[in-house]
Amino acid sequence: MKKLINDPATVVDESVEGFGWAHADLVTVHRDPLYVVRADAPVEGKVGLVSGGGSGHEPLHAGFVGPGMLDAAVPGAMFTSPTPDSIAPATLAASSGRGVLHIVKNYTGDVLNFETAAELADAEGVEVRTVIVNDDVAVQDSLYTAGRRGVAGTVAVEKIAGAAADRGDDLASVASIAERVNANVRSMGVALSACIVPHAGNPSFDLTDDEIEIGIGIHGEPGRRRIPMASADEITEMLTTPVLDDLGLGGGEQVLLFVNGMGGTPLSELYVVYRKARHLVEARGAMVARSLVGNYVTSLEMQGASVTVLRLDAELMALWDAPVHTAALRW
Amino acid sequence: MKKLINDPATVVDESVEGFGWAHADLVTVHRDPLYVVRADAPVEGKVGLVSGGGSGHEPLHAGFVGPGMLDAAVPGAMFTSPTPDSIAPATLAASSGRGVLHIVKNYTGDVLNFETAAELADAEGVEVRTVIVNDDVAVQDSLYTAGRRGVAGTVAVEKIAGAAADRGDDLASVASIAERVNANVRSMGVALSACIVPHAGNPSFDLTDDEIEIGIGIHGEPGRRRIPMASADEITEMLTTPVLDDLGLGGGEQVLLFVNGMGGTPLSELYVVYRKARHLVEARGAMVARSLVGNYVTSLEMQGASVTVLRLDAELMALWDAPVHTAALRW
Amino acid sequence: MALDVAWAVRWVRLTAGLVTEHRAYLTELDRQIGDNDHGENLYRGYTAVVARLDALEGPPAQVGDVLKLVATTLMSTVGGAAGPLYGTAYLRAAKVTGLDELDAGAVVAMLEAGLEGIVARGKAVPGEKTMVDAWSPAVAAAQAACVEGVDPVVVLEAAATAAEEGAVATDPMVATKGRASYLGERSAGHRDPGAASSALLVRAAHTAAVDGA
Amino acid sequence: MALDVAWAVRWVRLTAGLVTEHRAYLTELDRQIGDNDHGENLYRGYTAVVARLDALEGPPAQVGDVLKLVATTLMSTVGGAAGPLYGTAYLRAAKVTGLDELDAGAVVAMLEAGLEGIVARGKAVPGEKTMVDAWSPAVAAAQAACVEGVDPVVVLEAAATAAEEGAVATDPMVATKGRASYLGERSAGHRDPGAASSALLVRAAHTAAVDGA
Ligand SMILES: Nc1ncnc2c1ncn2[C@@H]1O[C@H](COP(=O)(O)OP(=O)(O)O)[C@@H](O)[C@H]1O
Ligand SMILES: Nc1ncnc2c1ncn2[C@@H]1O[C@H](COP(=O)(O)OP(=O)(O)O)[C@@H](O)[C@H]1O
Ligand SMILES: [Mg+2]
Ligand SMILES: [Mg+2]
Ligand SMILES: [Mg+2]
Ligand SMILES: [Mg+2]
Repeated sequence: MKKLINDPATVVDESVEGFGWAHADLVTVHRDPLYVVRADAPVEGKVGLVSGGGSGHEPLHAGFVGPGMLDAAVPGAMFTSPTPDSIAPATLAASSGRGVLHIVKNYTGDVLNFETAAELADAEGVEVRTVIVNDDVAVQDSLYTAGRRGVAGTVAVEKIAGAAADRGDDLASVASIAERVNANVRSMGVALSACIVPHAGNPSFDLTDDEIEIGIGIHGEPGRRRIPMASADEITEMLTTPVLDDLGLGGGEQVLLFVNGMGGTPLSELYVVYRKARHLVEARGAMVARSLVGNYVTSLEMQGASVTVLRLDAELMALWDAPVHTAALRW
Repeated sequence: MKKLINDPATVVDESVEGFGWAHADLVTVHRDPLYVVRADAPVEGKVGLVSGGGSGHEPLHAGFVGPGMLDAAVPGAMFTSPTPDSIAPATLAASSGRGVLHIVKNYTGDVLNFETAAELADAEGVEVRTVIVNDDVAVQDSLYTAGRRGVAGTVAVEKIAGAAADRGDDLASVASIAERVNANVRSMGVALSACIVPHAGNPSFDLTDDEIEIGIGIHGEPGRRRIPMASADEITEMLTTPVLDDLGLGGGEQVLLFVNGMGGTPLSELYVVYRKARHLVEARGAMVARSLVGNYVTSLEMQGASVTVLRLDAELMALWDAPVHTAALRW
Repeated sequence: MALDVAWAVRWVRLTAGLVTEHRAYLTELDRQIGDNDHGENLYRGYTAVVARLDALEGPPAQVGDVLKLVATTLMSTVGGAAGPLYGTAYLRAAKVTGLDELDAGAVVAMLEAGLEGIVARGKAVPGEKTMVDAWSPAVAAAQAACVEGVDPVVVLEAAATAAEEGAVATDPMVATKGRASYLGERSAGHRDPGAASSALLVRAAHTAAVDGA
Repeated sequence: MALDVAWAVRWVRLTAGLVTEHRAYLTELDRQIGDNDHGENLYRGYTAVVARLDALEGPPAQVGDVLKLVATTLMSTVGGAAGPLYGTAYLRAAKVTGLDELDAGAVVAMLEAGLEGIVARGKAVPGEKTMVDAWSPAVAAAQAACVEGVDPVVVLEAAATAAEEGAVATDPMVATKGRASYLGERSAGHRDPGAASSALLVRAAHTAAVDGA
């Protein structure tokens, strides 16, 4: 394992410290407990947006703190949900009195820790609503699982909910917009290689040179099935078809097409995937109205990508288009 | 070799096609010969800016086409300079009559091909000036080499020259601003792993599990020397110190500090490098006035990073801050 | 013998020792069907627990005080799924152990409360390939061993053995809770990391009692 | 015998064949001290050359026409350093071969022009570990072999052998031009890919002449 780190035990702290210095115009980094908050938080008159989760998915979530998106992000240890004692203070820091929305990816650890944090914040008089993001169609039969995982669709939830909060929506409305995004977004991912968690030092799963994992999550978990290596177009079809089917996408609809890199795949390849995914969306008579291509929800240096499709209506499109100014997303 | 591609022979075309669709609001992709040009090119009354080079460095250069930066980008085959018959038409497409600046990274192939293209454009009545970017301090003794390479500093040259063109500078002035950036920017990089060029299918150089290459370029060339794996802080020092020395950076000066990822290194690690590099800049009494951290000039999926420092004066800072709207850089 | 606050401190320190010793093993189990961090998470947590125990001015008064310290420390340092689950287990166990000494009945009550805490947070039932599959047989065995006048060591011995067997029994299970559930059928053939760490925890309680006898 | 346009076409096709055959070898040489693409670049270029030759309505009139087609095709398809360098070599060679047939003297003039083109673009002198180190001895050998009435095949044989020796002689050199120069001392101990491909190119000229004899 070769990594540009000093010590697995300090990598998250040092990285977030560096992040804070590089983006001091946007964010303030609070140490002990560790969280990242808008430099101008709390923003008066606005519902606060807080997200968080294990580190290793950068730029998620700290890279999305700023006007038009999150008010605070709570980074946990690598691939490990943060604890209530950091989430709760971040929640308080994001609160200007109109309540706070927790945006939580659906993993047992994240759900439980945010749950406790919400109780703690509530005890301090801050009203908290929670939206659980669960866009990963790779997890089928949610009756027999911990439920669908939250993956790249989280970016859309954070962006659009952020825009809703920005225009002055109250907590219930922001939560319901976030739920609407979640209900209309689906993702599925592939890994060509595993990632290496710094403290573990070994690949999170073993893949031979001619195998890939279809239906991976973003924590180095193995995927749903292992198949022989295939072409970009074939792989893209394996990701996109379940996404479109599950979404029940029909002709004439408008979508955001988001091809997300897992960290170790070159941008040029993500555009090859985008090209085919776009073909597939258009083959259903739907229209790609907005696009996003890049490394936004990563698994350290994992090679791979995911395809996310969000069904857009006029309001969601306007909120997606609304100004955003964060380290990783800006327009 | 596992890559999200269909065929090494078509990967560049397909990737650029996907790029064009994803960013149709910003760019038009011209096929055969292949180049990417601003959707609204040529922009009346503005000096045109054209860059290009081998593919595999994405988002460089196509990701920097748009208002405030490049007018056209010419992608060559993977790691191979484009040919004059694509550069020349791109130059004509970028020309609105006030001349065109070629921004060329200093590699024999790029220099020669752009040279011929400039002659061809000249024959069509388009005045061309050329700035050769050569910021890589890893190449010493330029008497005994093809000269310093152009690496991550290219982003600063393109951004700032783009802003100068945008404010209406004439060709000579834009060229001289570009030269000034080049004269004040230095970079040095490290590779933790080699990249794999699709057509070759094997790593561009061999590194054992406990070796790294210091002073690498961006084409999978081996570096200047091979050393045992070290900590992020030690490596960052090996990169930053030569950069600062060569720049002759003194106390009280203001700089842009740019930590660039080679493609396969997680963003979290780039911030760890940024943190240490910033310490080192500040230890000289200089001030980090602007920062950029991310994958901007990559070598496919290579793991590694480079540190770039640009000495800023008030004008360069204002030009850096000027609005830019491209796929990869936007503010 | 009865189990006093010194036993509780020994128990917690022994658990920390076992977690440290098995850190890589637990992480490797989690690599197979999870996200490669369970041993690391617990190591971080119990290291903090030991540090807080060491930093105490005077010794805690009662068993429950020790368990409460563990609960709050794990909750604030472990994260992931295991943090809140173990945290709640210790918290509930602490509530029923505000005592100077635990007899066999109190030991059973403590284990029952721990299991209740895990189920209250995680909603898992036995057979879902989680830590519940270690805790649930441990509680049942403790209840069965708890006859009139029995030494609490005997109860803990029964519980520890049952927890270990319960952990082994997770091997063939297909996970339907936690991260391993995403693997579906592929989760079979691997031991659940949380069940394995739970077995260490209960065994430490027994060893601490034997050591003090 | 004298060398006519049919020879020129044979030469170019033979070169394309050798490049295809040695594509991986040339790329591997470039991997050692360059950027892992030289064989690929030339393969792309000569494949295009053959395609354009195949697409011609009638055969080209003169040797120079063939070489000009090669020049423009390589310039527009190879890219990198080799594209403009070889392109210019062929372009200059084309200029002095607007002839129906080449005698020994014309062969020498053609090789001289090619070398001049490479030097004009690349500014390398012998000993810098570039294709010049194959071309330069080839030209010298051709000049030496070019005595009154000699068969051009003899001149090409001398040139080809010298080019091959020149390529081998790049092995110990430390590069001071091209991408390999970035390696400094580490470039020694490897053959220059451009010198190796140049040797193939000159050998193809000779073989094409022998084949037509
Ligand atoms: N719903 C649940 N109920 C009980 N135990 C659970 C549940 N979900 C997960 N676990 C336990 O947590 C363990 C994983 O802990 P850990 O690896 O520390 O957390 P994470 O899965 O967040 O990385 C599993 O092995 C399992 O025993
Ligand atoms: N300045 C130069 N003069 C002559 N030949 C050169 C020069 N620079 C490079 N070359 C030749 O070009 C070869 C590399 O070609 P190629 O790999 O196709 O281009 P690139 O280096 O752009 O990838 C080198 O092996 C060398 O022989
Ligand atoms: Mg975890
Ligand atoms: Mg090249
Ligand atoms: Mg885990
Ligand atoms: Mg090369």
